[in-house]
Amino acid sequence: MSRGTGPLASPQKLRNYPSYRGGEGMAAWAFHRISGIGVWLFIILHIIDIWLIGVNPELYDYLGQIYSSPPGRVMETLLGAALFYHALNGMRIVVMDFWPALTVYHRQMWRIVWIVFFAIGLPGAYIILKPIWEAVG
Amino acid sequence: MSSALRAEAGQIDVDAIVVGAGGAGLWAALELAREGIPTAVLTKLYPTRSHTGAAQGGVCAALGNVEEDHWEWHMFDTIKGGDYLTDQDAAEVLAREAIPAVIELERMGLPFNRTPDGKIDQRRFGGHTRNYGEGPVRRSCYAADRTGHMILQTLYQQCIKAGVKFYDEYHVVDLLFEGGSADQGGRCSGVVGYKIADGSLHVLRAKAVLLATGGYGRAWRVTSNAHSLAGDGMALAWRHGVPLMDMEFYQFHPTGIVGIGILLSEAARGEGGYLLNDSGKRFMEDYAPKLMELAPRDMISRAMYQEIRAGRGIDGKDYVFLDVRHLGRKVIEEKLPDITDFARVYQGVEPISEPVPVQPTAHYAMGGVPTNLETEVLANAAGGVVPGLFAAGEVACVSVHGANRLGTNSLVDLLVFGKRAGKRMAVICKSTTAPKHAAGAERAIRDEMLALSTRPEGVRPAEIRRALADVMMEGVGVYRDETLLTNAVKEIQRLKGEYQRVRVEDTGSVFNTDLLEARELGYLLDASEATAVSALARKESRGAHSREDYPERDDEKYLAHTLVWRGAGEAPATKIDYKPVTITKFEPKPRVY
Amino acid sequence: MDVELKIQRFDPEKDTAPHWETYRVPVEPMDRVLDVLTRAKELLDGSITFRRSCAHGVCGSDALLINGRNRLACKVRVEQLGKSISVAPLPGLPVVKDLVVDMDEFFGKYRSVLPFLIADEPEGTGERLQSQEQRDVYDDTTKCILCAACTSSCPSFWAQPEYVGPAAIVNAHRFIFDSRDQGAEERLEVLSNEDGVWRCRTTFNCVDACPRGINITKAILEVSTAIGSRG
Amino acid sequence: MSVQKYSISGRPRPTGSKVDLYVWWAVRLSSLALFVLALAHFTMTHFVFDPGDQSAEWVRQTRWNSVALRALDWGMLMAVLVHGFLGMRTVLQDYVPSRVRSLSLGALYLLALILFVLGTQVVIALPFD
Ligand SMILES: Cc1cc2nc3c(=O)[nH]c(=O)nc-3n(C[C@H](O)[C@H](O)[C@H](O)COP(=O)(O)OP(=O)(O)OC[C@H]3O[C@@H](n4cnc5c(N)ncnc54)[C@H](O)[C@@H]3O)c2cc1C
Ligand code: HEM
Ligand code: SF4
Ligand code: F3S
Ligand code: FES
Repeated sequence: MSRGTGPLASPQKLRNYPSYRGGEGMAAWAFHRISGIGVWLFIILHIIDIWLIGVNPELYDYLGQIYSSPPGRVMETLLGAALFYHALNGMRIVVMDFWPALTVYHRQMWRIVWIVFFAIGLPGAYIILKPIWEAVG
Repeated sequence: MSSALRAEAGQIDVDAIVVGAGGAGLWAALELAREGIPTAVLTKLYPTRSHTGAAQGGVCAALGNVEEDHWEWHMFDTIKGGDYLTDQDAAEVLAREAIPAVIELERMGLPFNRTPDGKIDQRRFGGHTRNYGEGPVRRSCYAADRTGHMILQTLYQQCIKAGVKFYDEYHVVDLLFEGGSADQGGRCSGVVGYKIADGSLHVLRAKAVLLATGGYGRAWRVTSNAHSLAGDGMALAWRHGVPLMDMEFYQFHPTGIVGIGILLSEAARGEGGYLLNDSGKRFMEDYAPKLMELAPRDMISRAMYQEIRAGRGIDGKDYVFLDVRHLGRKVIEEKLPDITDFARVYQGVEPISEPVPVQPTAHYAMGGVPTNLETEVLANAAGGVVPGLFAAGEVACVSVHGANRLGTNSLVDLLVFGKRAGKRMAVICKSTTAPKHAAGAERAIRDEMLALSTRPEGVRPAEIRRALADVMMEGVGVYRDETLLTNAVKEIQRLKGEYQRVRVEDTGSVFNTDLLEARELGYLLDASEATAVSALARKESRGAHSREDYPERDDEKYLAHTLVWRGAGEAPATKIDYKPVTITKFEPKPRVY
Repeated sequence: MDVELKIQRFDPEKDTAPHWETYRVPVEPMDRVLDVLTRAKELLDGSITFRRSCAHGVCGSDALLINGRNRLACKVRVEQLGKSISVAPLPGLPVVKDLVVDMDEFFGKYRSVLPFLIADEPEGTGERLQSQEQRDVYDDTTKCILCAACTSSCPSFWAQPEYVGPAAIVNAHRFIFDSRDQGAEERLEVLSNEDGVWRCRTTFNCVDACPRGINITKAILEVSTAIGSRG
Repeated sequence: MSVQKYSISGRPRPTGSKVDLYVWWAVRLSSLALFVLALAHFTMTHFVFDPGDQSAEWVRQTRWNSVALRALDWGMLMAVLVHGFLGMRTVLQDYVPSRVRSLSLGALYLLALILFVLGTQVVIALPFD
């Protein structure tokens, strides 16, 4: 609006997006989004593979082998991590949505998310990955 | 090759022009909008960035919400606070109309703090007393310590609601006159605005022009004022033959942050804060035993200087302590949050547990463009007006503040006289004809501005600005005398000469702040000259004007307003006249608190 | 002491893209970034362009991207940043010149939420009553100085400049929750569309950036809740 | 941008759509369901049983041998579709330029529909043992 129609008016306005050093809130959001998209991608695959149970059980079982192979187990762990972080942080968001006053504690709640994440996630990862060692050992 | 100004000029015709969108300008614009007058509001800042937003403490009105109060008391305090230089008819208007103005603000949505029964809360402020000086009274209506912010926001919001047309970031660089300049009986017919975003000049024509451009605290080194407060309106009017009135009365606020001048509001003392010297004594006992820290500002600033001079500044240095620790965390954090924040951010001091070092800081212009009660600008001591030109707010001198303004009375001034300006301008707009167009009206100012960026070489504006700040600080500060002032006048004259050689580095037309700062320096030089010359001429001490060589008030000779005219071209200002003070109810008495 | 001051420069009359320039500027211990910028302009290069006015954090002119975060140049002390300072215009807003951004869009969004008291009752004369508790509900959001630090720090705004943004919501909140106001319906309606409150992803950059310490996210969520509960 | 007009009496109600409000609620509510269902599901399929042991045969015979269990999994499928796809709608609204936004949203909903059909089909059609 302010830059009129004279020779200086630029056709497309220059907006710049230099890197921003966000805080915990921005990190929490970025992880949430990335994990959400990741889980979503897996879900597409997962619905299709379940569908195979009815249409082509052999193919399903073959996929099952891939899932339980060592690289498959690593992927599985990452999936679990993504889902778990997303779920925990999702609850953090929902809690604030319903009780806005708790936004004051968003950092503390994020810390709790990580504490729970590791407290439960590390043993979980161990259970999933154990067969790899057993296979190797 | 780019140039600091674009070649083509815009033409805008309206009925009324408001220059400045602080409290005074906004309320005037609102009144004009209510009357349906086509109005243009020009402001060099976005309206919400006007310095009115910095006002902290409050706005006084004798509402009597928390204890008995009467507008007559408010009127008396204003007159006594102004050391009887206040025009009493103006003080009466101020004190009476403050009440409906504050209530109207509440109705516009201003979020005042409330009493337990839901009414506008009020607190104490310096110089405001019950029953003609018996003791402090709760008169200041406030919204935490951001009253000015809330006033500015509320008025801007109402202007949006009323559909006021704003020209944001248009710097007014000249006033237009037809039929000669103000001293030749000419009429103000518009302004020239410089659109900062693209460097184009715009000629705006109108039947009524209001100056509401605020003060000029930036003339001093230590000041509470914004960078943008350079006396624009005063200088522009002065250059067209309008006199400036009472410029020697410039208020130093006692509690500025040491070195940088950022203000710690009087609200800190209104809530019960103490001032302590090096030995931990509340030294105001010796100067104003009744009101103590709530004495008027000029007295406290002088008291602080005397303590400092007597070697009782903290560690013998040039500051004292403001102590609010005894108020407790709750009061400090709830009622003085911004001040607390300032002390923490800018001084690294924690007011809850430490006393805060403070020093007087240049704060407020009691003087300015002389006007009558209808805000019409006066051309001479006889009261003749300059047709088409109006002034309100800090830029104007009605005079309600006399020789010293009381805390909170400036915001009242904006509200009462801003509103009056709008009303009066509407009347004028309805009864006069539009000024004629003169092609190329902006040519002279274009050349003047271009010169700043096209001179082959020259002085940096910043150098002159710094020198000026020092001259004003040393020579035209809290205490003055013949030698200091004579010297200051001479120095300012020399700097004005230097200014003829100023050259800016930025030669572009888009957002050329370099050029505008150089313009502002020119305004500052003018306002400073008027101040120093008026101060030299007034051989007495009154209110904020303290001459060590004439320590007494002299009602015989100087119970009068100073009017000073600008010299032609680069000539020094020599023409001075005096205008009698209007006295209605209260005979001048010695001022003790 | 000297600091290294990096400024993102852009002159629309000469440049096609912004570039960085570095200046060595002498500083004092209590200096703020605004002082350093001013000194650089006064001593080194008069064409350095930025907005400023009050110099103490109450007018909102000089919100800038300083060392990667939005803050007021007049409110951040040099010693908080170390020996190297980088200053760029607010992210996501159109750059006019150097550190100056075009604010029209921002103020347009502000205006779109009807930021003024709407009260239908006939023009009364006396003051309206409001209890201290009623006032406390919206006290926080009255502090806004429209500096745009919040809106331009918001990833959701960077992604979609159409997003009305935290600053506008803060100012809507200030009226929606004012017991004297009756315009909540309209404002909630404005804020309930695609570019309204729903674009907030609770990222909290706005809260971290706000020089007035407003809990913006809380205000936004309170508005969302108000929209939700009105059905 | 011009100022929104309002009239003191009978002001015109601005017309906002409620879609985004419903989406907001759907994402929150489905997330609550998923917090229980999806985490339980993951625990079952990854910790209690090993993925390697869960052949098609096993699924049919053990996991999906009751209508209730199938209904539960179908419910989870619904929650995931609602949540995941509305979540992706948000992501697309953020990053896809407005020119192709409706196109991409259309593709997204189509994908959701396909997955809905596939998932429902297998839950219903898979014969019981
Ligand atoms: C820190 C501080 C605290 C204060 N606290 C209090 C208090 O508690 N109570 C009280 O009563 N008073 C207080 N005051 C005094 C009071 O705030 C000011 O005197 C008052 O706000 C001045 O308002 P104004 O409308 O005259 O001008 P301002 O608010 O200063 O506005 C000036 C306007 O003019 C515009 N302008 C200037 N020059 C030009 C130009 N050349 N072209 C275009 N536009 C131009 C600006 O953009 C701006 O919009 C305080 C002052 C300060 C500095
Ligand atoms: C397990 C429990 C889950 C919880 C508690 C949860 C919670 C949430 C919440 C609250 C949001 C909204 C975030 C916002 O608007 O700021 C969200 C977004 C999202 N969720 Fe989930 N979710 C869960 C599982 C899933 C699953 C299984 C998927 C994959 C299909 C998924 C995919 C997404 C996506 C793609 C988004 C959008 C991301 C964004 O807007 O940044 N979520 N989730
Ligand atoms: S909410 Fe805070 S950051 Fe946003 S504009 Fe207002 S003051 Fe600035
Ligand atoms: S940064 Fe943006 S996403 Fe929401 S919490 Fe603040 S508005
Ligand atoms: S200059 Fe006013 S906020 Fe920084």
